[in-house]
Amino acid sequence: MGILEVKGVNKRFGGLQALGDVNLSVAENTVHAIIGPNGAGKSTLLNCLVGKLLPDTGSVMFDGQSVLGRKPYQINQMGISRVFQTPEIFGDLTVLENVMIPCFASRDGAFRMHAIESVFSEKTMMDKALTMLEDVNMADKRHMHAASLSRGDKRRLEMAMCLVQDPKLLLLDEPTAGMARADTNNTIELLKEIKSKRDITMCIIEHDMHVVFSLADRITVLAQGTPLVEDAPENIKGNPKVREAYLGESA
Amino acid sequence: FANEPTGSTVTLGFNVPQSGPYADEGADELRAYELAVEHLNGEGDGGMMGTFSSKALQGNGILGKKVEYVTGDTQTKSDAARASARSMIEKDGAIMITGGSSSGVAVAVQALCQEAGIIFMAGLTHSNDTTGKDKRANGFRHFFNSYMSGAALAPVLAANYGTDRKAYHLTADYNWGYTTEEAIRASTEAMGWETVGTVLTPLTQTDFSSYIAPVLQSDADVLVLNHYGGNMVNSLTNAVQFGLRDRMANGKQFEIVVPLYSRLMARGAGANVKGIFGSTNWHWSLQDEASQAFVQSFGTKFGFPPSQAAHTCYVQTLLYADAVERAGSFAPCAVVEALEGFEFDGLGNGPTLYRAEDHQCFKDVLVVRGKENPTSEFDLLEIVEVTPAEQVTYAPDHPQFAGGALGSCNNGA
Amino acid sequence: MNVKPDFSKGKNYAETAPAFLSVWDMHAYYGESYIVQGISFNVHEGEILALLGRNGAGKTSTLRAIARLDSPAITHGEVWLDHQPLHLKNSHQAAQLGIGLVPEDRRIISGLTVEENLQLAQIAPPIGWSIERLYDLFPRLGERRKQEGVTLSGGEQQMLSIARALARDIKVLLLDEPYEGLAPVIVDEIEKTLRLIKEQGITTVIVEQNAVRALELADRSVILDTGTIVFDGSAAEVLENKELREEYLAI
Amino acid sequence: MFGLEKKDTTLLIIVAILTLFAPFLLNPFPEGSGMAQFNAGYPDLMQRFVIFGIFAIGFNILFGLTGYLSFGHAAFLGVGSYSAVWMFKLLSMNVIPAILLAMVVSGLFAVVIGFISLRRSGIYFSILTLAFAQMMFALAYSVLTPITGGETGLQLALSDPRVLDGARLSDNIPVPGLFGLEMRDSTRWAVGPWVFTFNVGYYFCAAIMLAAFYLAIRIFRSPFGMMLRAVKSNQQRMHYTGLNTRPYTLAAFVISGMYAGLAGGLMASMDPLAGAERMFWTASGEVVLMTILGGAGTLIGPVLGAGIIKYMENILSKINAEILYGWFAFLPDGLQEFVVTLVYPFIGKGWHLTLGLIFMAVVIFLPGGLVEGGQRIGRLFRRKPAAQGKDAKAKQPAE
Amino acid sequence: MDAIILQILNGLDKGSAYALIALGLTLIFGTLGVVNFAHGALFMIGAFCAVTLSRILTLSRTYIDDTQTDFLGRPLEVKVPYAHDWFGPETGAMIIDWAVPLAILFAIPVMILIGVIMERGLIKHFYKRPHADQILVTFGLAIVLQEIIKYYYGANPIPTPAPDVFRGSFDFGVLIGFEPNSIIYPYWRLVYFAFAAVIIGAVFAFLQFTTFGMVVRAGMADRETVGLLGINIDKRFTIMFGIAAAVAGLAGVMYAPINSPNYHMGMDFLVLSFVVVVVGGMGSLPGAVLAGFLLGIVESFASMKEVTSILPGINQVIIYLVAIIILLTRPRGLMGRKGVMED
Ligand SMILES: Nc1ncnc2c1ncn2[C@@H]1O[C@H](COP(=O)(O)OP(=O)(O)OP(=O)(O)O)[C@@H](O)[C@H]1O
Ligand SMILES: Nc1ncnc2c1ncn2[C@@H]1O[C@H](COP(=O)(O)OP(=O)(O)OP(=O)(O)O)[C@@H](O)[C@H]1O
Ligand SMILES: [Mg+2]
Ligand SMILES: [Mg+2]
Repeated sequence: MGILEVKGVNKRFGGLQALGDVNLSVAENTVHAIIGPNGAGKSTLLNCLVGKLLPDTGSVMFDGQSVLGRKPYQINQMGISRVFQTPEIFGDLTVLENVMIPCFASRDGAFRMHAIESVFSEKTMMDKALTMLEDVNMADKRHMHAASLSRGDKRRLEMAMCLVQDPKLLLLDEPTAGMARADTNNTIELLKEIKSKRDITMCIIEHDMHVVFSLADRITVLAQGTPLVEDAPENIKGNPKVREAYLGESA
Repeated sequence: FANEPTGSTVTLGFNVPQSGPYADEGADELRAYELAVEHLNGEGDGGMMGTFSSKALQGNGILGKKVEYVTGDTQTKSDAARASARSMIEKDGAIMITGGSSSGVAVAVQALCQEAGIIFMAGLTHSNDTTGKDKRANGFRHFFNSYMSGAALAPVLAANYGTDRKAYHLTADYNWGYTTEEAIRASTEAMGWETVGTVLTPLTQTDFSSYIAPVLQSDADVLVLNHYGGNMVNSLTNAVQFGLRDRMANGKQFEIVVPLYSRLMARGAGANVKGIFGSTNWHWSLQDEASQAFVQSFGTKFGFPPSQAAHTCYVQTLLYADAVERAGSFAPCAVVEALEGFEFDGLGNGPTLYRAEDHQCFKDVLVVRGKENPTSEFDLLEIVEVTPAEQVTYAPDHPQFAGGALGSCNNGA
Repeated sequence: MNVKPDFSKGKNYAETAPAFLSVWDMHAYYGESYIVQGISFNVHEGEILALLGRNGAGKTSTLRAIARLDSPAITHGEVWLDHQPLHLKNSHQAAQLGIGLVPEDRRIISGLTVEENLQLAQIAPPIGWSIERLYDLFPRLGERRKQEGVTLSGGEQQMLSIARALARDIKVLLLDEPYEGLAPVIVDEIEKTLRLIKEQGITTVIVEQNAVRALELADRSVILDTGTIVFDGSAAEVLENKELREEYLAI
Repeated sequence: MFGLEKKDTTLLIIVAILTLFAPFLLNPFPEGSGMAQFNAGYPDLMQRFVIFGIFAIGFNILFGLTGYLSFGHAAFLGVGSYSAVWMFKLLSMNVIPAILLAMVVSGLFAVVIGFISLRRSGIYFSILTLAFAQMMFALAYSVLTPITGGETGLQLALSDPRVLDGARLSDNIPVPGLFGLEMRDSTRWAVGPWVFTFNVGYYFCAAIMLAAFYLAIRIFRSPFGMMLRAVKSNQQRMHYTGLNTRPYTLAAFVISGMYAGLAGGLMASMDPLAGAERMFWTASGEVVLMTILGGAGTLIGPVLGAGIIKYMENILSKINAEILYGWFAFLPDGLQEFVVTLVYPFIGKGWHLTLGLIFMAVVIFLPGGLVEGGQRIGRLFRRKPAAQGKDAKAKQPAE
Repeated sequence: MDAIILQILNGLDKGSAYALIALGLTLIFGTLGVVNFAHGALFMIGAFCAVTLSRILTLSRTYIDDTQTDFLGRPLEVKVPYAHDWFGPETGAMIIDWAVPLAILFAIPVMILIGVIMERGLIKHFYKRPHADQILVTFGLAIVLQEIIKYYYGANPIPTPAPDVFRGSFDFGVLIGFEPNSIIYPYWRLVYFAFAAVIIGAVFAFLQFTTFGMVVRAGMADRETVGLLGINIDKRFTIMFGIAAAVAGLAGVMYAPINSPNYHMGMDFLVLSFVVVVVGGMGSLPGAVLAGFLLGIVESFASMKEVTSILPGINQVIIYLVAIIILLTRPRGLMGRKGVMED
């Protein structure tokens, strides 16, 4: 029994079957990669997990509880964090504040009014955020407005925002797209390190096979909304079906 | 007492609408005030000072002090009017506040003046409440009121339209509307008319078609528009558009009545007012000596005849000045005493009484009709009847004026 | 390497223009932040230039400045395209002169369908490929033509963005990370298309984090670091020069 | 100090000093001089400055932080005023219970209206709040006349019970006070030709305004304030970060509604009449304009904006042609006439025109409002020493 | 029954005014994304175009008539319009009588010019600014425009009648088998309704059958990208603004005979027109028109005596009540597009 159990999930958009009968089981403390051609339904699947979309049929269980019908913030409070395909950050806030907000969310829950305390008196939160920023090499940019970051930096910031919450399940939608190679490598190291330090399960969508094969314990290949194969990385590489539908010659 | 003038001048506060829908009326009131100050200070031709029965005023200011004035904008909002009045009292040291073009403002400012210990001489305010349930010892009204409109209009209506009429009232949904409807209903029903419908219309309404249309289907043969200002202009225009004036109902010609007329409104409604009855406080075509003197001096200075609002405001200023002279003091309580029960003549509208019980003045009321062939843009109304004061006089405890107490005069700190 | 153009001839610069697209000593600011700090390079007609550098090096800013978008604002320097002074134009004029930019965040217009997004590109002259031909190139878009553009999957949006640029008859194609978020097979496809475009004589500037792929495609390469050029030479040179790669590209 | 950052403490102290010495600062011109017209140091206007300051500060907590633009905020001001006047009528002329009731009742209204309106965002939210306020205005003006006084406004009467105040002593309506201190009491102090007025009501309001301002600073700098700014920036991300935005926005809405109610209660305490126009959409629009004019999202901006608008309304509107002639009496006759004709449309009954022009000028030339203007001036001054080559730190100016 | 038909007619007529104003507003507000508080002022200026034209047509020469006196007893100045002198009294009178319809021709260029100047000179700089700034600047502009009109025309309403042939009313009831005089309806209001239908149709056609609408919508969603596609979006925005101003102005011209124009009539309509646009849904022209008619009809029914006697005051609040209900049940109004002004 995995920590995340997706059973028979279907999702249609009008005439389009975006997800058809998806079954997925992610074991605790593993990295599970989902790959597949563009438009296969990978992001849609993640959307169903975080409450952005409600699947037409099927069930999604996390840690023994159903996530369906819960609000996004409730799902996050259960321990699921997500990095989006196009960075979702608080553009008007500084980088540091961007990371502090999730710190508060995981300490205080979905709502708590600290209307009188000063942000600066929250030393532990600030330190936590700063340490996180150092981990992603962005401490020097902590006073910048998040909106004026370059694209790669926005990605890293968003990842920091998710990691600082110490989630049980981290969903990453193309976390290294647009990242410089050096930073991609750093990110791989960072994710590996985090995984070695604490209990965390990750679900990662990536088109960069270098990242996928460096991190993944298991890989599911999704095509046209249905899982094509699920296997260990070594076997995926050689799978002719996957090569044809997705990897092409260059892999 | 508050704001006692110590120097060689005395300051009056003219609080009129300068912005908003009544700005033109306010502008006319200001002209009248300017003229009154001129006359009080002995400039110009003296206007009504010559005809006024009390001869206390000498054209040397008030009690020898030159009259100066400050102006403010009421915006026809009670809050803004009070703010403006307070600034005149607190900043400019005004000893008397006057003006306004609606009952809401008059009542609000009157209450303020009572608290502050300043005399308030109301401008245009027609609601019964001003000298009814909201009366105050420091406030006086020279304008007529809803009850008087009803009392003056009813006999004329009966004479022209008969006593067997079915009336339908459209009433503006606020205090003035309520008191006017009540007054007109009471007096027309006393003549034998029947009221077949009354509908309240929102103050902010601009298109009255959905209120006019049902009149067509009622069995009414008279429509009474208890509206003022823009409301009246629009509802009358709409009523005429719907052909009510060309209509026969119950075998009679359908008629429209507008209880309170002003020249500015008549101008706004244009040709639609022709032949429609209403009442008014004063009109420039009155032929008595006092009115003529006022028209002459106003007309010469500004180039057109004064409105009823201008007349009221002018008279109020003279009355106040005269009362101070007679009392020999600016102290509000002395002024109140001098004005209470004061009888005078020579300010238009014939012999007049400022009644002590409610500070309402009693004088002749005019019933007018929209003129068929106006010769100028100011010549829109013709006087049909000058209703004598006795006919519009009522007991101080008349039910339409019940509640409220005058209290005692306040000299202020 | 860099030939300093002869500006002394004023308007007759056309005769001395060293290249098809010339950027000379360009300085550009976002508000008060000085980002592009004096860049000069030339691109010859029909050439593919790879513009490389780390996150935040100023690649996107350079492309945006060339396309004459409002920010960053060029405060000094000149940009010439086919004898036309671009630095004196605004963005729609530049576009009409033949600049086509595929922006990094794709910029699919919300509220419009896929097809309308393409039609929009063909309103102002000069018109390029027909919409049908674009659908042949990206069959995926043909299938989704009635769908609202912003609901496309990430990769589909990228295709639409490229297709939109080709729908206009452009002289220079500026690609900002075109492979980002695309499945390897599609990247292969696009690479083929870019070669095809090159054959048609369209000049291309490509910004890409996957430097090796870009360099294999490109004729020449320019490497940026903190808003200045640190290398300008042939693509092969970069591939051979290990130091350069390690220092600026971390590969 | 006070648990504030240094920058904010400085700001608070400056504001405190300004309000304390307002009777001097606002009356810079000697009595009787031509410029005395521009003096604003009389009780009514000074009270209005601080009361509308409170209103705008509260509005800014909602709008400046969360970006939710309420177009019906005046409704809470009106509700506060009515509650306060009712308290005067029924219970006591002491202002404390009146103000407390004003805040409680407006808070309750804010809970209900906020709960419903916050289901939508953007313009849809604005229109929902507008609709509620307009309904409240329309009903208060007409059907609810027995409760609200309708057109004339709710006012005190001699016959009111006032159960706590005991037997009526005089034939006049009592005035609101604070344990014997009457709100309208003033002391005048003449220094040469200058006259300064110190009014109890003003200092009472000013003290409350400072408290309200202090609280607003704390909110702005608190994690709660940070969350609100995050709501403005990206609600989606808030949700996926495990935060429920609704309680945050509702809390902000209620707090700002209570600020409005407090302002309404104070208004009634200074002048015990509550008019329905207080709730009309133009009144709601006014506070929006005050906030933007001063600088939305800044601490002091809304107070400045409120000051400007109230100043124009009360001072400019009172200048009439006669006064103009007085001012330009030194000019030769023809020129005097000319100058007066030129200036006349902008003052007195034309004060709205000037107001409109100021609105336009401020947004066009000072995006970010008056505070932005102040910052620019500040920067000008700061740049000079920097240019002299010393290491002047480019510090962010106070908001 | 006849009462209901009558109220439907009323509602349609009221609705056509709302729809027409909202149409212009939604072009600026729903499509260009500018919160234009000066829109009411444009409507008002349209109405004053009618006033101005009738003033121009009645420009008069004056002569002194010694036989009559004015109110001060001086010889009377009599005015004779030049139109009477030039075209003869009969044709002259007719031209003056037709001032309002003629004002349509007069208003179109004037309003387009005002719209274009406004956009080029002011609004242009505000597309990228926050909505709050737009509110402040357009509200300021509205006040300025109002005050200018007030300065020249005064605060009082100015009667501006329709041509004589449209005076009186049409017996609608007879047409559908009711008693004579049970359902009558003023001619001019029927004209207004037809006029509104034509304008609405024309605007729809323009935006539907040309790519103009699509480009403007795209430009609003993302100006920068549209510019990258070689499209001069500024020019189109200007045109759009000109059209919107003209629509607002024409609505005003035709409205002048229904209610005498005054300088604050724009503000009276402003809030209502925003409500209509938002209830219709941001960015949707059909939505705005539908909402205009819907609210017009609802308002008419709520004003019936039968209704107000059960629910006193309902006529005061009905529009807002319906607006709240619609916005709560339909998140983006009747037909709103996603993402337009939702944040
Ligand atoms: N709201 C929507 N309405 C209609 N179709 C949609 C919607 N959202 C997604 N789709 C379609 O569903 C399919 C799956 O999309 P999804 O975003 O899950 O793909 P993906 O696997 O993440 O692809 P990529 O790798 O390119 O990001 C796509 O073809 C997309 O066009
Ligand atoms: N709108 C902006 N305002 C201020 N600074 C900005 C803005 N956009 C980008 N910058 C800054 O400009 C620098 C260069 O950014 P640019 O986007 O050009 O980098 P890039 O080379 O494209 O990086 P990436 O590979 O991450 O996309 C960065 O430091 C970034 O923070
Ligand atoms: Mg995806
Ligand atoms: Mg980039």
